Amino acid sequence: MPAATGFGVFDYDMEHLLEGVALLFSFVLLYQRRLSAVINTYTAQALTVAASCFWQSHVQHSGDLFATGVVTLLAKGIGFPWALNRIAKQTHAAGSVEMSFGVYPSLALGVFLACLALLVVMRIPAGAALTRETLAMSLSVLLLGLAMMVTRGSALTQTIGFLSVENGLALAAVGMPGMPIVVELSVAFLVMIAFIVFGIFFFRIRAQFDSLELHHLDRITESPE
Amino acid sequence: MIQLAGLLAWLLHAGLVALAAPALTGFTRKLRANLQGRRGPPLLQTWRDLIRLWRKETVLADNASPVSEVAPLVIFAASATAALLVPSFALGLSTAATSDLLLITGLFALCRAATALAAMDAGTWFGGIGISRESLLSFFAEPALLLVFFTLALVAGSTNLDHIADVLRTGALGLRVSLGLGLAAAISVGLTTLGRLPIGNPSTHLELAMLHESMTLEFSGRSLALIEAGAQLRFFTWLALLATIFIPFGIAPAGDILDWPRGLLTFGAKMLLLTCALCFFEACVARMRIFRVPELLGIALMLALLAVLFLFVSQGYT
Amino acid sequence: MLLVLLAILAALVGIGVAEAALPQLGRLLRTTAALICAAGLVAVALDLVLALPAETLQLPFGPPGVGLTLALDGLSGFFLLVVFISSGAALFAARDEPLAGAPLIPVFVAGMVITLLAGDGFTLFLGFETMSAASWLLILSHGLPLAAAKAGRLYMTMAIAGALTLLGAMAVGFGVGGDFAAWRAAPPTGLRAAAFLFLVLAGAGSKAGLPPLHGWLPIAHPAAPAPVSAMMSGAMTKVALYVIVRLLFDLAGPNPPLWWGVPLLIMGSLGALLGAARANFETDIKAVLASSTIENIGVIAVALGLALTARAAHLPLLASLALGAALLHVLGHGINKTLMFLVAGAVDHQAGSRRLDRLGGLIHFMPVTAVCAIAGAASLAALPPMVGFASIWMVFQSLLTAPRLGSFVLQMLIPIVALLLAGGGALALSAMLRLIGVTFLGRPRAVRTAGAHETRLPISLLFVGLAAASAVFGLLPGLALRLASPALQILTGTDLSGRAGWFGVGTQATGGAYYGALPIAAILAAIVAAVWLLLRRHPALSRRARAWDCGYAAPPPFLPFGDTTTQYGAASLSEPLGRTLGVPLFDWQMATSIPEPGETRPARFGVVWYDPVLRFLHAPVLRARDWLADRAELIQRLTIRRTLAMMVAALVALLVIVAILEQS
Amino acid sequence: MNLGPMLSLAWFVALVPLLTACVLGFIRHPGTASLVNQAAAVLAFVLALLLPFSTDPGGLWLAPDDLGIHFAILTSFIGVSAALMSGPYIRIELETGRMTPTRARAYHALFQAFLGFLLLGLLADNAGLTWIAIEAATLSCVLVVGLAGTPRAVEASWRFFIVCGVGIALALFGTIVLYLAASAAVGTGFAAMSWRAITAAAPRCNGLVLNLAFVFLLLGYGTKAALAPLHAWMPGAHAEGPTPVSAVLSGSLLNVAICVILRTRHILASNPMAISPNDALIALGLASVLLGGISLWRRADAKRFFAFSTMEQSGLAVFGFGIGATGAALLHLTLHTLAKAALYQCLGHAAQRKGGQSFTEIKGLIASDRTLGLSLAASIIAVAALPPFGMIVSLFLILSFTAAHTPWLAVPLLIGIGAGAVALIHRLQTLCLGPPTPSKFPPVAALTLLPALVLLGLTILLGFAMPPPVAAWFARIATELTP
Repeated sequence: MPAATGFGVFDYDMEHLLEGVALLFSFVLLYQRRLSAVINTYTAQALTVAASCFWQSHVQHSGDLFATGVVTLLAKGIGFPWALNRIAKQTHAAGSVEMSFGVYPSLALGVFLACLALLVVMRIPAGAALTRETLAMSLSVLLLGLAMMVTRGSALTQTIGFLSVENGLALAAVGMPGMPIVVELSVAFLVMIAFIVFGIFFFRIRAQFDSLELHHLDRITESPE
Repeated sequence: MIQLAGLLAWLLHAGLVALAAPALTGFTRKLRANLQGRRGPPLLQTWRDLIRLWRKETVLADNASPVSEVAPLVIFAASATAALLVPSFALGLSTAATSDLLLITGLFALCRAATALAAMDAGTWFGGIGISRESLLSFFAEPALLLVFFTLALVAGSTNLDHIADVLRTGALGLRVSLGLGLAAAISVGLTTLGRLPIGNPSTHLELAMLHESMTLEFSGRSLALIEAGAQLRFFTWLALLATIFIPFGIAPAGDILDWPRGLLTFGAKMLLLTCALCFFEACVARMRIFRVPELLGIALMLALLAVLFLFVSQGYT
Repeated sequence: MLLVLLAILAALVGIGVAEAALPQLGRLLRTTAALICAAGLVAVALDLVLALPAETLQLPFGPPGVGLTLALDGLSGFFLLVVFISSGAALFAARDEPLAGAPLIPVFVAGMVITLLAGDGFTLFLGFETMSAASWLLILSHGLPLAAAKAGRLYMTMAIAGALTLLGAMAVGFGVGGDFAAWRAAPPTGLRAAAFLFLVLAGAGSKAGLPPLHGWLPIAHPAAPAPVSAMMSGAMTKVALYVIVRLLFDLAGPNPPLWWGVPLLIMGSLGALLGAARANFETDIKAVLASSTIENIGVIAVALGLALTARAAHLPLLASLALGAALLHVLGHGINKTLMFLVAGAVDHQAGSRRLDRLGGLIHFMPVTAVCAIAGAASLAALPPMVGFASIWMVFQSLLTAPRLGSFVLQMLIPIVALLLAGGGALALSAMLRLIGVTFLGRPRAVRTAGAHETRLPISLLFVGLAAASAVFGLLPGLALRLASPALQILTGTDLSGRAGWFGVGTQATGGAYYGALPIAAILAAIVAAVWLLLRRHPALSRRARAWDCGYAAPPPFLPFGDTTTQYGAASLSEPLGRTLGVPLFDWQMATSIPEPGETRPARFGVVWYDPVLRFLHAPVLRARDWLADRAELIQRLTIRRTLAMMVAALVALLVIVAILEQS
Repeated sequence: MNLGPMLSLAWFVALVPLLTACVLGFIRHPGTASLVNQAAAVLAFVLALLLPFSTDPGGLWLAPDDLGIHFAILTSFIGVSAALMSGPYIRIELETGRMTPTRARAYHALFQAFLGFLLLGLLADNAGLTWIAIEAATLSCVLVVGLAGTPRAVEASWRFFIVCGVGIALALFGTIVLYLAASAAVGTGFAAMSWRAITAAAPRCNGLVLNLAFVFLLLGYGTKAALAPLHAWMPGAHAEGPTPVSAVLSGSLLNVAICVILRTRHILASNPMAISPNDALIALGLASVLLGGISLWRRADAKRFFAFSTMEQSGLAVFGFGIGATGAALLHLTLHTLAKAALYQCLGHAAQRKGGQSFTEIKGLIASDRTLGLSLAASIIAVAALPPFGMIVSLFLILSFTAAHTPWLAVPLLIGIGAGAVALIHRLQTLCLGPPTPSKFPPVAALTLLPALVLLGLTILLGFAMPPPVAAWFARIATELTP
């Protein structure tokens, strides 16, 4: 069981800090205009999640969390950014991200979603304090990831939004005391598979529409069957 | 005893009808001619015509089917049955139980149907004129007639003609507003179904004026005799109907043989009175345009409806 | 008795399946089906005459939790009679017709029989849907692809809407499950009863052809093959009326509110007027007959409305008279409409067309069919010696005695209903005269019509049989009313035994109006025989010559049938009616095309009119559906990002709702 | 990790298809691949049939309840029919060159993977394992849909992946919150993950947390069940890609998601503090019925048309569960799955014969290919809930229940169902009747249509003459579902 809850307890503060940083990176993701910046921000967020895994494994003294931390670090910290950069270069994706929703409105949307997450989770009575804050933070990261997917126009940015959602889930899973390892492993494993599928898709979309912009796909959706 | 008397009365009635119907039409023609300053044909002329036609050779159209031979029979039979059902000088005829107003309308409809089928059989366009106009007028006439019967049924309790005549004869009803309106409606409907002057012209063969004659243009000899007799019977029945219902005084009650002579006399007087009224009316009226007739019948319809509604108001029907 | 009917049901479905498997045995199977219907007819007639007690039977199989129960009593027995007569005749006539959907005809009959024998809500719904689906497939398997498809779609749309409304009615009225016995114990009351009434009238009424939902009937019934049209108009509309009677009279409890009869009265009288008027303007034989079905259903509905009002006012004598009138008219119309549709099928087969302005003079080529058609039309037009007149007479008698029911509104309504009914009757007579005159009399309007010849012996015998049945019930209405007495006993407590004897039918046991069917027919026959004997005793000369035609010249030699175009055709016969009645009701216009000087094409006289129901009821519904479909299409066309936005919005909305709910 | 607990019957049911999937990855010859595929499907079905009779079929993380077993049998039976169909179907696809041998191999492997993960999802007792199984099933289905390679297929698979990805993410978050709620009552570790334990401990859990979990689980698995606002992925997924998987089997993906929603509803309903879950189900169900019924009128593509019909009918089933007609809704879901599988089989063959799946390309089937035309017409009549097929029974029960208890809800429901049925009728007429369009292949042999006809026969049997033990089984599940 984690140490006594409440502010001022070092273990708890550190976890809370890491989750705060991850949330910050989610906001930064919404802010970025250039594709490379988006990828770097995602990498930073992934590293923060890995740090949170390591810290939780130290706090909860469970070897599984340490293994998850290593997997997250390798897969999401290093593997994905490398692959994303390679795909971005190969598909000559345009430098800037197509801003269909504008920066400030998306940030405003992000704030609204974060507030909603806090409002919804905070009414839970103060059981395990750590879990309540973690839940709030991870829900915010999740919702911001969704906002990212909705507001950005390229298949690549939509994927990064999806991966950011996965980060939120990983934060939530890691934060839950005693949640069996199977979920974390599976999260990492399935994100891996998802990423491979993304890759296949990128090349196939690239082959069909010679660009990753979604408006080609939209044209098909809007054309009568 | 009443059955025997009823049967005797019925036979007497049948004889009366057979003799009086052609005579009545002859008298009408004679009277109308005199009113127009002409001498007009002798009273028995209609009898002579019937006998002459009976002996003449019947000419049928080349593509006429058996319908042309059967239709005159049906027309005559239906008209005769209707005539036999209407009590003339006495009540309690043996057919009194089934002498029903709706049945008489049905028999008239049967006549109309047989005439229409016969008209279309020859395949000439004259028949068509009559049928198309007839279907127009019947749509307006029959509802009015039914509402008149509605009034009578509410006053007398049933549509049995015998029963109605009996109630009206004895009932101290005096001159009722709804019965008066009903009489007006009944007269206009009668004129339409018989094709008398304001609606059709019985004596001419002008296409525009013809209503019934155009339908029987192709008939000759015996068929024409039967159709003419049918027409005369229907004319007689209508007048007898009006006489029995709206001038109920003097009819001999059921089974009272001694009262028959008085009944016969009053019935003869009533028929003459009605015929003269008709002739005077026809003398001073010109034929209406065919599409104006629905308006006349529309008024008759409204009168009949008012008759019924007044009945509810005046009697406070519970 | 119920087991016999169950065996008949199984046999019918078996024959349907057998015919689907072995089409070459079609003729034999349809004959056996006809014989089975005849056997059913005899069995049911026996059951009615012996007035056997009602039976119910719970089938071993059936849907879970609901179960299939069958019930037979006087009411369903009488309607079974009509269905078996109509179906037996139609199946017999369909023996040698090359029908693609033939295996479905016995299934169609089975559907109707299931509906009549239904003992609980589900079986009624199942039968209702089976008969609709079978007849829909039969429409599709016949006729020109485009016309059949359009008629089929309209028919099935109304059938599904009707079935679902009926389902809603039964559920609102009686809840879920339970058979009719349980329902009878707990009739609906108050607001639910009113909703129940209108839903039943909408659901079963649209199937029967009661306005304002009758627009589909003159389009769908003619599209089916002739025997199926005969069964649809002759039997299926009666089954729909049976559903109305069973739900409103029997299951809705003994004392419904007084105003329950009023909608039926209004819809019935409007139906009588609109149906009869429309029958005068249709140019296709089967469409004329379908419109006349609407008129007759209207008359029956008026009689049912009167019976319902009388029952509410606790006047059993008047209720039984009105209901007797309705049932007699159901039987009469069932027989005659089946006969007329089969005649229309024979005419279509022999003369090659159903359009009135391509027929004419068929009495010379098909004398027996023509005579039977005249008998059938006479009954549909309610002329005295026929059964149609007996039932119309009873309807008017019950209308005339109805004002004693008291309430002022009713007293005002009854004369207007009588007015419309009489108008409808007159128009029906004109329509039937037009139908018979243009089809059978006069001279052939097309050369193909002259090629027609009499139908084969069995079919002619069938026609004669049906006409004879109609005549028998016409002369002896008491016989039909005796068959109806078990039904009258169930629904109104008294039957017409005192008032409907062998010779005729009257309104009261003694005194009151009396229609002596037999004596009147005897007098008519006597007079005709007398005159006929007179004619034969000294035969006068008789010869054939060219029609006098008021002295017009003889038609040129190259016209074999004379100048047929001068004959009054279908459109010209109804032209005066069109000008006066057609304009307000059907927006009737004449469309004449006169050739320019020098043009060789002939002048054309045509008429254009529209059914008000299709314009003001069906069209707006279709427009609303298209509008909704376009709105729904917007959601389909959303791009991926907008779809995600919609999902996120759904999530946010749900979270907010949950938050609000938790506060309270 | 010894394999003892893994040797239970339930694991076998799930593992047989999964192992076959790996084996199929290496079988080159398409003929043997389809035979192995069919054999595996039959084996899985037989094993699933044994489930209800075995005393403790569970094992590590697997303790299937009656609902899971029922749908496992149903899904594996549909799997058998799909496998039997894919034999001739793939052969023709190879002939037309639309599918290369390597893709055929991938198809068979993914088919078994999809089936295996579906069964795993149904039988799993561990909430996390259920989530993983459904996610894996979605991924394998996405890959199959993407196989076609046409622009429309790519768009469909991309939309399928993104929408389902988001759905599955929400579902995971819901599972985590559910674990949080359960761990307070049951204690951390595997106990807090098992559906049985959570259901048992539901009254003691914290109501607010359960509400949050329900919101995310409903939306997450609602996307999988294609309920109204979350249905965007389903029409494209059903229409593109080879029919046996994308249409016939993916119907069962909806059923699995509905199972999970029902388990969540059971948990919520037994906790007095939590809000009542039924209103949400009623709202989503009604929205699906109305949207499905109405957008049927604007479809030009046959498969998308019937995808919307699936959405409408499963929406009606969810609505039925919502208002409390549990038995009828369960029967409706089962009968509809059977009927729709039969319909898609016939439609798949028809689309292949006519070389296209739009309504303009498939016309007059009865004239050009009698047996196929008649069986397609029969299956459309079955789906439209007309006699003699069984769906009329369940439709009648649900609509009567609604009209009797909440009449004002019955009005939009009847309109939606009516509009849907009429659209089906209209399309039956254009697809099966009238002059035929040219077809590229000889008429279908009656044998290949046998699975479809068996499915239709089953709907009649289950509708009207359900054997007593099966009726008892349905009743037991119904009582188990209502709290």
